[in-house]
Amino acid sequence: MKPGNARLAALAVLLCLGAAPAAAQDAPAAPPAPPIDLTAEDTPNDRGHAIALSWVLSPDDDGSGRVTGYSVWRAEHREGVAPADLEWRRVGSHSPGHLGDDRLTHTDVSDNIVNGRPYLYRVRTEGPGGSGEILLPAAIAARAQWFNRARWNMLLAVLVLSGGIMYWIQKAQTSDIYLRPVAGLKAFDEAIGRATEMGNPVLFVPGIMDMDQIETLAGVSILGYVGKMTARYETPLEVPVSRSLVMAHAREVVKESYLQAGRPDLYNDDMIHYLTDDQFGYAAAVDGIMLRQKPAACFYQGKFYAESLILAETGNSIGAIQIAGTASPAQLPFFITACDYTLIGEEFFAASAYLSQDKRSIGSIRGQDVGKLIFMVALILGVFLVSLEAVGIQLPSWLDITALFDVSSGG
Amino acid sequence: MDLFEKISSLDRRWIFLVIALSILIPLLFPFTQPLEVSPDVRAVYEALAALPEGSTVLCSFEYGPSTLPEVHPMARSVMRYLFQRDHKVIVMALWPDGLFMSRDILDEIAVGEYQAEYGVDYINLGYKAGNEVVIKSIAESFSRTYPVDTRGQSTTSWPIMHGIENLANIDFIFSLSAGYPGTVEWVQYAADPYNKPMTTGCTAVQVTEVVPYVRSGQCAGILGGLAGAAEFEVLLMEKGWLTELGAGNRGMAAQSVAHLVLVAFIIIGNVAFYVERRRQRKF
Amino acid sequence: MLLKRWIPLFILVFVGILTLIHWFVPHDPIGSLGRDFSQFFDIIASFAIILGAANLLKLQSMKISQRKKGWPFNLVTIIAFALTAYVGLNWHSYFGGGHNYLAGTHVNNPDSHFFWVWWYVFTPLSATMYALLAFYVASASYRAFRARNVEATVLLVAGIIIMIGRVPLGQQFTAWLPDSGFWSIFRLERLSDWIYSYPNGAGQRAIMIGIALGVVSTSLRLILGIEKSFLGEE
Amino acid sequence: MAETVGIWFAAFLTLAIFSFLYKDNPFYKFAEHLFTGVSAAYWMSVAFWSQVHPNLFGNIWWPEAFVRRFLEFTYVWVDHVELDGQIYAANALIDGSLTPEMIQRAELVNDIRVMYYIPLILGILFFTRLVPKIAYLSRWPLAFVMGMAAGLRLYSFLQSNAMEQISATIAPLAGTPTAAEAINNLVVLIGVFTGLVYFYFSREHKGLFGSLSRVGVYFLMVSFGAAFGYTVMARVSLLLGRFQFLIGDWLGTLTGAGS
Repeated sequence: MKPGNARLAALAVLLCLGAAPAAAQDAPAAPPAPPIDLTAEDTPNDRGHAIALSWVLSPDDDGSGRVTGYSVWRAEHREGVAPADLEWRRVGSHSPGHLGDDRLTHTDVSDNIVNGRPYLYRVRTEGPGGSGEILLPAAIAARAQWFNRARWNMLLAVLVLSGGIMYWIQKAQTSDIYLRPVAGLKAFDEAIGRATEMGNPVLFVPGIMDMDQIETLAGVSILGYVGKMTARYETPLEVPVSRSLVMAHAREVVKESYLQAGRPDLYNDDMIHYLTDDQFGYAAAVDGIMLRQKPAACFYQGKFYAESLILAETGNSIGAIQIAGTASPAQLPFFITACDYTLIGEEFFAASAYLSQDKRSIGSIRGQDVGKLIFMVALILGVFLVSLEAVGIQLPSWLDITALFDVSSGG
Repeated sequence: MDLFEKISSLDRRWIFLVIALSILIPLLFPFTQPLEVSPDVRAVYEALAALPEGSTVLCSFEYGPSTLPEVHPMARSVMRYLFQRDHKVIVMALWPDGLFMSRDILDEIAVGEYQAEYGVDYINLGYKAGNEVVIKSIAESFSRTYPVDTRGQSTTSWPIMHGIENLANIDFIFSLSAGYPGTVEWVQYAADPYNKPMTTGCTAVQVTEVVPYVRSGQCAGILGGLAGAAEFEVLLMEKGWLTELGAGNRGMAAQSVAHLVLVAFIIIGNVAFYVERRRQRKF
Repeated sequence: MLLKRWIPLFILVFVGILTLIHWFVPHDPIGSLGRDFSQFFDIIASFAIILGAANLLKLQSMKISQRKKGWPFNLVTIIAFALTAYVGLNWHSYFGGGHNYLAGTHVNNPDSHFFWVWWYVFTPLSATMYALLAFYVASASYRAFRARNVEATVLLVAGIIIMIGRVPLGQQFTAWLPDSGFWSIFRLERLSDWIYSYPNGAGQRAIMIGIALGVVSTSLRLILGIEKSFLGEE
Repeated sequence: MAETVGIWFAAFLTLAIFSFLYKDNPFYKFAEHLFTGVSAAYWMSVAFWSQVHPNLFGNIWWPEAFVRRFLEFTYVWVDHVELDGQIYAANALIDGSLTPEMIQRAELVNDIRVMYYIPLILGILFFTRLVPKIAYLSRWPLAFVMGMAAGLRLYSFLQSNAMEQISATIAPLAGTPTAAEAINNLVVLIGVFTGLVYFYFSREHKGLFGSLSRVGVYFLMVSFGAAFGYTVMARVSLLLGRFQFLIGDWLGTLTGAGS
């Protein structure tokens, strides 16, 4: 119902009341008719403890104001006890239906619903004239499911993609895989080389987020490579971080890099130091480090938010070579404009494999490409099929490719 | 050094100065200009207008003082609209500072303008740490996620929460957001899995992140940045829900001038770049 | 070796697989693992902050004791930390009296000292740092928005159309075009909306899909125990 | 008084940070170092009160006497109170409906969740970093966190970033209500497809493949330009907010207007 209509309806009710005040006082409004056809079922694909109810609107629920809403009541069913004698609890309410609704639904989720026990429900129409109720004809029990069927296509996607990637990880150990050049990655050596020539430090920022983000993990992997280079060239490395867990992780990784490069003597825990968890507090402090230590190369590899441009512009003003890499789509434009090189999205995730030249990691990139290929084919095929449907050609249901990618119902 | 070389290698501090002035001057001497309401802003309004009066709307505040100039004007307009249409408003925050933002707005609009009754017309559940986990957990139960509200009273004791067990009982979600966690998490963990209609007012930066969800219909429209706020004010005024334009439109004057100054800078820079390059070719 | 390498590797693989499975198994206790684990993460990360703070204080005091250049500023950090930590952890720290001193509520109470620090020190600092961006977008775009090559030109044109088309004053430039019909699509506000919705949306989507594949592959490398440089000693 | 001092101090800090735009100077250095200290302690306190105190301490076992003795500290841990056969909500401990004498007699029920000893142990293991000999034990919590991140993000990114985006891109190119819609759908399809070609790593970008990849790059550039243009607006708004503070709140106190 449009808001205007509702207001009109309310006005009409008021007018009627005004026209017949005596009648309204003498005969109180009749209680609204109860809802019709109350059904209940266990909600599928959940941990139980939930029942989905559905009923047809009360005939009086027509916007006239006689129904102000519905209340939902639950009681545990006991054999041989009349429904009226059960212990009823009000467990929910529902606003009146709108014009055009044929059924209303209400899901009762509560840990008080014990899985496997039978419950009865009743739904009441509430109104100024009283209430009318309907009882669920048969008891219902909630159950937990072991598999969420609505997620079948996600399971398929996980299996296909993981399968593809794992296949190529295996295969890569015996075969060579071509990887196209990525401009930003070639610049890593150049940047560290320049810092070495100038005798200035290399600054590495692994993003501002914590270890629960894959971007941070990818950034620290790249740091592992940068650490190897700075160890080899004996260039000072400066890694300010904004999360303690990242500090701990980065120390393990960089220590290992220095060990592998044969220069554990150059490693020092204080190269990787914590500043603050705060986004802008961190940016302010890193700006200070940049201006006072004048790093010749700045790496920003990880998950970034608005501080990206603060860092990159300050880095630019001191004339450092800057290489950024992130999967934060919103920050890519700033890195692109302010940095010399930027690893975009997927390139950033591929970087550690590119840099380490580890065969299995390279295989996983080939696996990603297989995923892309599947997606590309699906796109073309899908668009073709839905276009056929749109012009009125009936297709068999197994050709419905949109169902394959419809993950919105999966919850 | 001739003029073009100078322009090309202009000290950035000159740019800083001009930008500061181009915002400061219109702020001191404001003016208003006509606005065209974009379809995305209209979609937000239509989604809200489709709600029957007295619906329960969940408003989540995920922004802080630094993004206040952008999001606060939207929050004000939305609240005004919701209270005029007698919706019940449940307010929460996934950002700690979001709580102060929501308090500020509720004091100004709910208490100041509409004399709405706490616990009946609206409730402020406050901030809860845990990002998207909080969303998942209100999907199961409000009272367990928020045992007490910001007044320190048991949440279930307020009339507004009667019958509101969890997300399933909410009719609409409005996310006011400036980053993570924010609109994207609300789409992913609430609107999507539970099939709830929702819309968003977010900072202009976030728009890029959110727009794919708007295009795919997972989020109904979007108010993006100060411009979105200003357009929404204009639209609400057109429809008779507001009597005067608010902070969104006031800020737009400074915004407009700053934008044009910036574009002028870019054009001058390009002209200088072009002239220089042509010269280099001659030699 | 067992404690150093195999147990952490086992934890990594086991937790990884369990977390992945929880998406498909709603049954207790697996179904709620995702939520529990995220909560565990937050708790562990909160613990870890103490270690980070200790590291911060250690480095600052080192600079002070060595009288490094600008050491008085390091003293500022230490004092600021100590004072804020005091009013943050002591839940009795209020202006005036008459408060119920419930632990933890001072964090959100406008009368507490902690709130004062948040509102008058923390907020202006962070909002102003953030506001610096207004200047930096200007200098970055002035420098980078040059029509050097085709790519840069595409970036420049798209950027300028959006910049102008999004503000009312800019929309005046094409206000003379008709309001409907073919030519109306060239009105700046329409054009910027279109660019924003379609070509930009498509570009974003491609980036997002790529990122998803990158995340899947990186996560798998972790779960399969391929990327484990933090365990060292290869 | 506290408010006036606060506004002046806030204004000073605002100007100190802005001064960085001219060049590095002692005022900025002061503000920066202050910021680091304040914000580190700020987040530490917030993390303690929002995570460790309610979620960890509230789920593990404590001696009854301790809980009863420090009610103001432990009130959030108690799930409910039982007294004389009656059940009170936990906040009865603090809202005055129970007298101290009653609280002493009452049974305080708090649910202990065994699971929460996991983060407690992992959190404590993290501190072994301070003892070099057993520092490697801190890898355990790291391993836990990484495993969790992998399992959690693999699924959620695949769902929201890939499947849903593909699903949204599959739209008809014919039979749409308007021709414009078909054209828009085509633009999006081309953009997504060529964008994916650009990200293809294991094949040389030459010939047709190279041309497609170039088209993809143009789409990416449009999206970067558009996103940049969009953001400019937001950034200007931020500055607007700060100027409003300086003019309204701070200069307001100078002229006596206040705020």
